[in-house]
Amino acid sequence: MQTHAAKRVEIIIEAPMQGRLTDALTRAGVTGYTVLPVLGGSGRSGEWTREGQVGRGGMVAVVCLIRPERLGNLLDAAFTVVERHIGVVSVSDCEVLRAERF
Amino acid sequence: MQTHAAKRVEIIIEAPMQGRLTDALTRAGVTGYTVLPVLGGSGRSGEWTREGQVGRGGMVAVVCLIRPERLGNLLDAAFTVVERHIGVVSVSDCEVLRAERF
Amino acid sequence: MQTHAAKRVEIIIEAPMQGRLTDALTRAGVTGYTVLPVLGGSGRSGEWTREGQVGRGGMVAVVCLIRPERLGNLLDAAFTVVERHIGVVSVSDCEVLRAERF
Amino acid sequence: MQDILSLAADNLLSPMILCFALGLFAALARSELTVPEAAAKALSIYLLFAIGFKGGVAVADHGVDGGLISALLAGVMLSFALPFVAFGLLRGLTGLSVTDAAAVAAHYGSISIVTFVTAASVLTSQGIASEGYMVAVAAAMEAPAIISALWLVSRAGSGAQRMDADLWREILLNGSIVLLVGSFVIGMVTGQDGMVRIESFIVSPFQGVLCLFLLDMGLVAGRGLRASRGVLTAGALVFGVVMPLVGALAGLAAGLLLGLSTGGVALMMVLAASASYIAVPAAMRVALPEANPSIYLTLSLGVTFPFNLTLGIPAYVAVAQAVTGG
Amino acid sequence: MQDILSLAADNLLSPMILCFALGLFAALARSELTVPEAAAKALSIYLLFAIGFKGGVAVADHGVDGGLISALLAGVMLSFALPFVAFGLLRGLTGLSVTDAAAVAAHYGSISIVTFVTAASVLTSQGIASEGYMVAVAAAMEAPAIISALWLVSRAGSGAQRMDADLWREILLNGSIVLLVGSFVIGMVTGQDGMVRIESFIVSPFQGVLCLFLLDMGLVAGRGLRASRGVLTAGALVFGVVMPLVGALAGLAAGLLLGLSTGGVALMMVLAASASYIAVPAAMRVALPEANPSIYLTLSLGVTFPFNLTLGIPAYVAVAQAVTGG
Amino acid sequence: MQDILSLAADNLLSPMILCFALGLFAALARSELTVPEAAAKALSIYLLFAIGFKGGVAVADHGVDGGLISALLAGVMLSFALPFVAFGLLRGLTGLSVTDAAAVAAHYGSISIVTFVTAASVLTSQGIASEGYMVAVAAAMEAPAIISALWLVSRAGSGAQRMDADLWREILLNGSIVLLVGSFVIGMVTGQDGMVRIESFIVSPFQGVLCLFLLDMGLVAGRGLRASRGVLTAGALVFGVVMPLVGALAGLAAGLLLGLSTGGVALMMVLAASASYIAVPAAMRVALPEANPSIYLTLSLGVTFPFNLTLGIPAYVAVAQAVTGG
Ligand SMILES: Nc1ncnc2c1ncn2[C@@H]1O[C@H](COP(=O)(O)O)[C@@H](O)[C@H]1O
Ligand SMILES: Nc1ncnc2c1ncn2[C@@H]1O[C@H](COP(=O)(O)O)[C@@H](O)[C@H]1O
Ligand SMILES: Nc1ncnc2c1ncn2[C@@H]1O[C@H](COP(=O)(O)O)[C@@H](O)[C@H]1O
Ligand code: NA
Ligand code: NA
Ligand code: NA
Repeated sequence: MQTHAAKRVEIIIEAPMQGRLTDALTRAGVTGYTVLPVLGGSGRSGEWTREGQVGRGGMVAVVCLIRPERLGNLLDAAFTVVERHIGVVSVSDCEVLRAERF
Repeated sequence: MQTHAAKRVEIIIEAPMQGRLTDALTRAGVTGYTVLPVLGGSGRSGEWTREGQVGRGGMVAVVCLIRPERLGNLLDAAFTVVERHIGVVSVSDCEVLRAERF
Repeated sequence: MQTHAAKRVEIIIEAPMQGRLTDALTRAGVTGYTVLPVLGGSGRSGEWTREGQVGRGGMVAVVCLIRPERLGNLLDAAFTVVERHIGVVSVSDCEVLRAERF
Repeated sequence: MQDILSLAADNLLSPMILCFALGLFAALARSELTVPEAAAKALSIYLLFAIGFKGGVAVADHGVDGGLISALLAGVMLSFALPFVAFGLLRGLTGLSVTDAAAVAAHYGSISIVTFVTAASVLTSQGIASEGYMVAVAAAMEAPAIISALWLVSRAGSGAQRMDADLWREILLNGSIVLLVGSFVIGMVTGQDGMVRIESFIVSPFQGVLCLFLLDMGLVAGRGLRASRGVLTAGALVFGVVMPLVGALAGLAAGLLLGLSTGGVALMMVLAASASYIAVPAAMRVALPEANPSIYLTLSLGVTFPFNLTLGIPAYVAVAQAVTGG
Repeated sequence: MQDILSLAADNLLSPMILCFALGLFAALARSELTVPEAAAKALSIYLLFAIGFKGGVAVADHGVDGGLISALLAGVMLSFALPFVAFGLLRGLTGLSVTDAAAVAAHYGSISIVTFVTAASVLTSQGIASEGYMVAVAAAMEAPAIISALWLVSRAGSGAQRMDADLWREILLNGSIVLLVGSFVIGMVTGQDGMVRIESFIVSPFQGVLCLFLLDMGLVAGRGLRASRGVLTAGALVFGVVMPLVGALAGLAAGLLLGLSTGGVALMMVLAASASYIAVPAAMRVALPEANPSIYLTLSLGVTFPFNLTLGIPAYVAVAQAVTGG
Repeated sequence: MQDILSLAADNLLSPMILCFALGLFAALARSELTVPEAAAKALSIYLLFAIGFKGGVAVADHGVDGGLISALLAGVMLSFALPFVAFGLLRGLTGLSVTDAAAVAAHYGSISIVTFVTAASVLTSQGIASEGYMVAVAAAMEAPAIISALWLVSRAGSGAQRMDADLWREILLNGSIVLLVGSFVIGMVTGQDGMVRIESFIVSPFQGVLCLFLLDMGLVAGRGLRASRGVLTAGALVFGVVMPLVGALAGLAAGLLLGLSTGGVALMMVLAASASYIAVPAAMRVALPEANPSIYLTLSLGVTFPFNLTLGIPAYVAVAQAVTGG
């Protein structure tokens, strides 16, 4: 099966910022992303859990597969949104099927 | 701690296809997988979100850790299911504890 | 954008063990982690799904980004908790933004 | 005519329809108001259970006459036949591909249980009786249309349809069919004894629950419309309001042939006029993945569902009353 | 006997049991009907709150007599003792390892609150009174059995049990104990005044909510049975119906010794006869991870729970009536 | 005084407050009792819909007098003004940074709809009437405080505020405002006709649903308190109980100036005294990300909310009665 080198970027960010992040990604030329729910976590700003929350709090994980040459753009875009906010960004190498989709 | 080289395959696929995918994986000799919920996403077929949906729509992420030598089989199996469908497949290198489990 | 080498550890574990795992991680000097919900899966102990469950069953995925030099500690800590339990641990290389956070 | 208008006004100003409108407005204005998926599913389980159970109790009260069987048969035949009409209309009115047109056609042969539930509650509030077994007819009409659509595609040679045994099981045992038929049978078996026990759960709060559910349907429909701006051509829009009228006429004919009561005729019209947006879309994703989901979802949920809810139901009820003299 | 049979038939044809059967059928037929996890948890919170509150109000009405304390003690003792009986039976009837047998035994010493709730609602619908504090007895019986099971394992030297302080807290403050005891106390404190305020929430719709909850229990039990075909030997199956009968006898003896009312005796039988499938499984995953969850879940949820629900409860009620002359 | 105390005791021993206390206890004792997020959101949708609808029906019954407009204006002005008072108090009482103090101040200018709902249900159960349009006032008071807070920050030059068009839309069309105003309008349009249809859904079970919701609020507040031990200084704690009293006085003045009924004055006091923990926190995360969420959430949800719920509401009601002679 033919695979193609790509990057997998995972951004864990506060839910109220999700729309701003995905808008910024789209502007940076990202063609797709997937949003996963997050149950809870811990970091410099303490521990939290989603259970019983009523508001639009909590965090989400945004996963984005892209061609390696677009990584710089994506990270710049993500950074402007995440910069002043709680959240983490990680990047790993991967291979994708059907490269024409990215 | 002793670790062993493995592959992490992540398949994002339409929920109605989940059973067909995991059946195909099992037939291809995969011994385990984990299904994660997906809140929403965007791709060539547009943007979508899970909120308020009533039917069995949306997507799921299937994560599968396998021995490197089984990757070809797994991708072939996954591809036959995903081929005509919305979805993405990515593969990355990883290390696992307790290799006897895979 | 400046990135820094790190490790991404993903631990899929039974929900009743989640607190014990994150406590052990914290004791091992881990500064952050994120917990993702799991819908279902399959492994040596069979297939299961979260739907309709009433108790605190099921599994969760704990994702942890750390500096490479702390990996050994983390795996030791995770292993003592996971050892006798259902679950899988995988590690992959990644790059993170804002290294001062880890 | 006067009557139809005042009935329509009554319907349009009911809390249910206004809740749907609120949801539509909120979604189109991009408010972040959302009903959690789990809550929406729980509400739909409640509605299906309540409507099925009540239908079963009604049948237990009045006894099963031959009408049940013939109504089931008529429903199945309508569901088989309507996709052909829809397909013809679509090929005439729009430039949709065979696959897309067939997928849309499957939705219009099948039914929308929420439209049915809303119509049933309009009938109740106007004191118009209907056959309890219409619930079973609704269940029977969910699936046959899918077969017609797949046959249309295979005849055109475009895309192998994939009707494996798994898909059959998924379609015939999909959640809403099982729940509707199951609770219908439970209602039939337990009759008034069972009803007394759970009446204050499934009867009194019913319309209120329906309000919240329609709020969510409005949100989902509005989000769908927003996401798929420009997907529908003018021809497709026309289809979205003409097809329910064609379906309603077919339902009217069937209802009169069967000799149903006024309420029964109205419900048969509603079933034939409504389009699925739960069971059929899932089946299409499996069997006709090449068909574009935005098209069929937007048409059925964004155009036909609101049309039936607001103008269709009062019109069908009024016509049924006029024709049956009820 | 005549009476028992007609009571059993009545029970089997109640909407609740039929809903359970529907769920079971849907899961075994692999329908994709599911109740969302969040909805199932919300329903169980409702049921626990309602049953606890009603028990508390009943105690407030009748005053706390000495019966409360002695019934609590009896419940705790039963919960401690029954695992030993279960363990002995299992070692005789099945080839289960010490660890697996002990884990199963813990479930049968503990209780199933849904079985209790169903029995309470059967009593209510038959107009049989019972002590309000039986709810507190139910809560008290959840945990002790776990200790007996761990002691059985440690005695056999197979696998160090891990009863750390955290686990103690988790067991004693598990969600259902806290909610049951908490709402019991709230009911006791607010009495009829509080009841008037929330009656139309916790009393009238109760049986209807129970229907939907049992539908989900049927789905969960059915999926469990399907996933673990072949896990249970014939001996284990026998245990799954014999053990509740043994438990019920022990509960009968305790109820008579305590001088409980007819309803109280029946509920004591139900508690002793039922097996946990929420609190104990979670505790076992932590304390006895080597025990196979398929075995204990399938037995308690797939065999004993349906048995109690369908045949057990009417039998226990009938016996309690015969023996107390109530 | 005697009256206030007995009213407070009555309130403290109501099922609602006891449920809140139970949740608080469970969370502080680290019980794993939790209400699923989806269920909590569904309950809040129910409460918002019911309170909005009932307010609208009340207005439909009594006609819209000029009072609606002036009360809306007064509410908006209070929401604008209170953050300045809160900011001043915070800078005096605590060492919070400008950003943190401004963020907290925004919460206290805005309102807590659950506090409002609880107060409304206390009034109902005491037979004290209030203006139906107070629901609209509540909606109008949600957002203005945010603007004052951002102005405070920008004036101090610390941190550029980011009020882009998106944020405006999110704040003004946030879920609870849309639902509250929407259901208020629906209630106004459908009036008693609509009420009759859904009364047994939104009126009778209301207090029971509120109990479960407050149980969850107790859990969330307790978890918050536990997670942020040591975050609050003594000065901040003092602020958390003094500020609601200051707010209540301002609300009292406004209510009297407007010539509201006894219930209306009490509700105006409650609105001014309460602090937001849904809409404002989300806005602050976007607009003032540097502000520490533990501080504002712990103060508003962990200190002021319980204070208002237990002692505040009965006190405000009693004062309103004394002052208006109602
Ligand atoms: N090292 C980490 N690994 C994984 N997730 C993290 C890590 N640090 C922070 N997070 C996630 O990001 C959220 C905010 O982190 P922080 O900004 O450090 O408070 C946490 O609640 C976690 O969900
Ligand atoms: N580049 C990508 N990175 C991450 N997820 C993607 C990407 N492209 C598509 N997806 C996911 O796959 C779904 C279907 O994609 P598509 O088939 O391109 O419409 C989207 O809704 C996303 O959830
Ligand atoms: N190879 C695998 N890849 C991904 N997830 C796995 C794998 N094996 C096991 N799991 C997950 O871990 C759970 C328990 O596995 P096991 O201990 O093998 O029964 C499964 O239900 C899956 O969710
Ligand atoms: Na139709
Ligand atoms: Na027992
Ligand atoms: Na305020």
